[in-house]
Amino acid sequence: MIQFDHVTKRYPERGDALKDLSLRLTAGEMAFLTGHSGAGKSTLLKLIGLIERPTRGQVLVNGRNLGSLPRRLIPYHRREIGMIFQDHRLLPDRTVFDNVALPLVAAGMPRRDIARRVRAALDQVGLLRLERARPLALSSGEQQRVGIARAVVGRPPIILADEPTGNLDPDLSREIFTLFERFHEVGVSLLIATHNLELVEEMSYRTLRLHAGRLVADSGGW
Amino acid sequence: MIQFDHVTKRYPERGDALKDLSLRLTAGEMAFLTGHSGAGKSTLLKLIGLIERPTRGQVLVNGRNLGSLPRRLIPYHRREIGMIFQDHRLLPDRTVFDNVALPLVAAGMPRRDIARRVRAALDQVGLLRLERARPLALSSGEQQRVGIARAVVGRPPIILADEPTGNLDPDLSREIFTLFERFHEVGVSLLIATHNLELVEEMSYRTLRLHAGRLVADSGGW
Amino acid sequence: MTASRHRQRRGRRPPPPRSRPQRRRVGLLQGLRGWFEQHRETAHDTLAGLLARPLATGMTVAAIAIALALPAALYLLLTNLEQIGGEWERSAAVSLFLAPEVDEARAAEIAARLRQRADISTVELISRDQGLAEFRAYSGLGGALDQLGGNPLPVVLALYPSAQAQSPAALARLVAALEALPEGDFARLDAQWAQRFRAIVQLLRQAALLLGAMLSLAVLLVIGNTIRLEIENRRTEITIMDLVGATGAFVRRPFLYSGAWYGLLGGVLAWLLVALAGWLLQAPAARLAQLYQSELRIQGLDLQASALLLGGSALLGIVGSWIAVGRHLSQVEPS
Amino acid sequence: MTASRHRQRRGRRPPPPRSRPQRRRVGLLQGLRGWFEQHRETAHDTLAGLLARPLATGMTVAAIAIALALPAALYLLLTNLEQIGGEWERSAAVSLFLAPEVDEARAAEIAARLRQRADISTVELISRDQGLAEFRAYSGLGGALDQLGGNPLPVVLALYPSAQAQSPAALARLVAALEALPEGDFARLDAQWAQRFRAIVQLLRQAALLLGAMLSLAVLLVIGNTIRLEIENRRTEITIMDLVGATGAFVRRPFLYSGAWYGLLGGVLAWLLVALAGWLLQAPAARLAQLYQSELRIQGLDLQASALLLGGSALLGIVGSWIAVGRHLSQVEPS
Ligand SMILES: Nc1ncnc2c1ncn2[C@@H]1O[C@H](COP(=O)(O)OP(=O)(O)OP(=O)(O)O)[C@@H](O)[C@H]1O
Ligand SMILES: Nc1ncnc2c1ncn2[C@@H]1O[C@H](COP(=O)(O)OP(=O)(O)OP(=O)(O)O)[C@@H](O)[C@H]1O
Ligand SMILES: [Mg+2]
Ligand SMILES: [Mg+2]
Repeated sequence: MIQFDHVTKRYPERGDALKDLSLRLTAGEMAFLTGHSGAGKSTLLKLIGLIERPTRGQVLVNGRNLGSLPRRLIPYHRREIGMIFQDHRLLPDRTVFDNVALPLVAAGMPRRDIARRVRAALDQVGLLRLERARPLALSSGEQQRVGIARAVVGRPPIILADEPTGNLDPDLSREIFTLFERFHEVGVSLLIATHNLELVEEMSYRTLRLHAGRLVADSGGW
Repeated sequence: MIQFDHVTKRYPERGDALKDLSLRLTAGEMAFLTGHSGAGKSTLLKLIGLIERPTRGQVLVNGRNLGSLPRRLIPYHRREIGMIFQDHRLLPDRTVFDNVALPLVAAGMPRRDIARRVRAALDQVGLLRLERARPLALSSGEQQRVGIARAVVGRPPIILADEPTGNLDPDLSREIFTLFERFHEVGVSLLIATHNLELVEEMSYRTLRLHAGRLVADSGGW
Repeated sequence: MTASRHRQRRGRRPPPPRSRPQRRRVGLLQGLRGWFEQHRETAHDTLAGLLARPLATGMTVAAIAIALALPAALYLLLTNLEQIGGEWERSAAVSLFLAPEVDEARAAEIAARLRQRADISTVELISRDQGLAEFRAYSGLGGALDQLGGNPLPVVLALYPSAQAQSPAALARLVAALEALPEGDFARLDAQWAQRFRAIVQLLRQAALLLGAMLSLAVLLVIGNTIRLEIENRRTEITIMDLVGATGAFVRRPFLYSGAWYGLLGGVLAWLLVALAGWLLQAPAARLAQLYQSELRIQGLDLQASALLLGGSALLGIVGSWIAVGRHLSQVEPS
Repeated sequence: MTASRHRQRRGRRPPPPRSRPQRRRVGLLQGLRGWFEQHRETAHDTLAGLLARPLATGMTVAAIAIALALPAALYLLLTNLEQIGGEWERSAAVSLFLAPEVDEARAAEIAARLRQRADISTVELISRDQGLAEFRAYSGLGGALDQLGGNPLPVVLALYPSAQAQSPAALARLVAALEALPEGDFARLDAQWAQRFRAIVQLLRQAALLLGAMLSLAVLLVIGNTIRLEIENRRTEITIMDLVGATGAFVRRPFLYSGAWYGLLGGVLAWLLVALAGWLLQAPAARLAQLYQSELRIQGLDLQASALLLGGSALLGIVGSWIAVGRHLSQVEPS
């Protein structure tokens, strides 16, 4: 499903964020990505979502080589990935409903079908009562959950989560991780970058550990 | 130092974020603020920094009533408070150095003295090597630490931290909390909103717990 | 947090690996309906968005309107000046003094023949008596002429060149042709004023060309600038839409509609400004017309010019946004 | 992460409670130096910031420049038109036909006397012979006049009214005064062209006033709009500066400098555009001047007008930013 072949990502001014990294996640797999601040977790996720391109090496998603994906097909690639961003990335002047609906609207789904899907997603993160609010009027944890709802609303086969519980209390973090587990159960592939080692250990899924751009530990895989 | 007298903060569209809250922190005290997502932690800190005003009740800081502080004195009030924001609030088109220097520049400090202070603050959060980088080229944890450096660079008598370690790995989180402890040792008052209950318990300082806008537990104080 | 909705999804299996992403995940009919809905909604939402900030929108629209109104007003001014010019050049006649022996009946024949010429629009016959009266009035030499004991003046034909024959060269050719007539004595060109007027109009036209060029640039700059800043303002929005899988067309659409609305609103306001200006200039124009006993009226924008103004302004808005969006879209591509 | 720096701070005690925040935490001299440094730095940084985005800055500056250049060009056009007008009205002379018995010596005396009048600028004496020659040329009636066996024409004085006496009423008074002279026979006013010219100039002046009003509005709108959008773009920046304890003056400062730079750069470009326009119109103006044998030259902006243009544009920029910043600053106050 997701495969990295000797991938290096170099930021000209700052050196290598990822160094000669190879890994493979099978379809329907759920894995955690850990590592110190600046280890390269976000960079790895960005390469999968084609938000950045590797300096060297290849990234394959769903068997297709992202390096040779024509530009006009990038949006269709992104629609297959539900991404949760570390900085939420919500539109401040749209309501929670509109923010969550965005991927569906962008995909051209008729308004009628959208409402049902959006409400289902908001219900899953416990924010149904806030659908009319604007992001700036939400607490950070609430914003983070809106971001999660937006990532899952399109029912993508892949979910990438970048520190999805950084602003959530322990109980809520556990609920979100349980939610991810349920997605895993229905066959969605998940890669979750997190600092919440406690929950990671508790849930015992495959765990990848990055250190300064290198994969230094991999609890599963082959 | 910081005193809340029956403070209520109501957001017209959303109801009370804080309900009839009274508390008192003495000068030089260090305290944690916990509570579920949306409990009102950020709102409480915003009231101290005069980013919001209470709907009812009084907030006193340093013995002065914020409700009667003339508008033109608000900047001088804010200079006495080092605030770490949950969403970092960095200027994307300025370097890390310039971001950290901002409070000093705003206070009219000559450029020469600024450089020394800024480097000292960056050193404290381990980012001295990144002073020329721009926030967008930083990992979230690095951005968070820039925000911490900016809050402490002006050597304010009060530091308010809103989830300062949400994007940091456990080791770095511990280091940051140790840094706060050192500020506490030299007489700075600190109020730290956090979800990191593990570290809170470990450090055994006064802990205030909010639930739905009410103070439901207070481990210290009187 | 409930799982009730979630259960519906149980059992769904991930799609098999594909070498390219699917272009559509919704049915064709559904997709088409969505597409129309999106356009209608975007058109509506962008207009509502503009009207929700009346001050900001008003400022932008006013700037665009003024930039558009000025070339339109200039076009009107030139049209009207040419009309005045036409009236004015008409008074620049050629006087053909016929030979003394030609009588008035013969002169009328010559006049009829001359009227056939392409370079002559009107011929007026000034009889000997009329000429004497005019001469008397002109020179005040009534007494001296009376001593002549008769009318020594010839018949004169006042000729008004047609519109195509107004240039100095054409007039000179006309004068030569007239003097070559056997019945003609000599032709006098009352051309000084025509020349002066032509020089003035030329100066104005050159000034107008310069102004027109600058103003067209200003229109482009104002619209382009507005949309550019607008887009910079909404850069976050564009980036986020990009990240959730919006196509370039989808991202561009609201900006194109905004641009079209700005342009169209600016065009409408410009049309009103021009109409107002025309109305305000009606009085002095009428005064001018009186001096010519002519029917000169300031003409407003005709249907064609109005359509051009409105359509062109909307188009300018779209083009301006297109360029601006294009530049910014390329900035959120992966590097 | 080292604590070495930190140790210097050990032992610092928090300041005692105060009822108001201290206004200065740095010494006076240090503060003053900081203040000057800040201004110099802000002026430098804002200019550098503008020049770092040459395309965007260029577009804004060009829009401002065009908006500024048009009123300036209009001012020039009116100045020059008035000059032309002056030249032109000079050719609208009054011809005073003296009584037949007045000879040329006497006529010269009268001319000298008339030159004293305030409403007359020039007097030209047209002798009998000159008159005859002119008459011959005008009417082509040489033969007829020769039959008279003598020159029946009187001496004529061509009078050019002074600048203050150009109005129809003043001219009518002048004519009446001249006809009242015992030596005068009658006076003829060659006034039709003067009237027409005045009507045209009036039309243009009214059009110019309208254009001027619209253009001044356009200047304000373009600058205001640009700074407004600029500030909306930097709203995050303003909010953050506010949050770290920047005063209103500090937050406003870079915008005011930006505004001043935009205005000033726009003013300089406008000055160049006007100079260019003047230069391009030199040729047709010279052609026009030739027709009058006059010294008419298109005049550029003089020192005073230039200073007004540059100073005014910088000021407009500052005022525009001030208003825009003021509106936005109030939005980040606590509620
Ligand atoms: N656009 C960029 N330009 C230059 N350097 C970058 C850029 N983005 C990231 N980096 C650098 O690459 C390294 C890895 O960053 P990344 O965001 O992947 O870290 P991370 O593992 O997500 O850290 P965190 O846990 O703090 O979010 C960091 O040192 C960061 O400063
Ligand atoms: N500007 C606002 N307008 C309306 N409601 C608001 C606003 N800011 C916060 N709220 C609401 O007030 C409540 C408390 O918010 P606050 O940000 O204080 O929570 P918090 O304890 O910081 O939560 P978190 O841990 O998620 O950051 C939330 O329900 C939030 O939605
Ligand atoms: Mg990261
Ligand atoms: Mg919060």
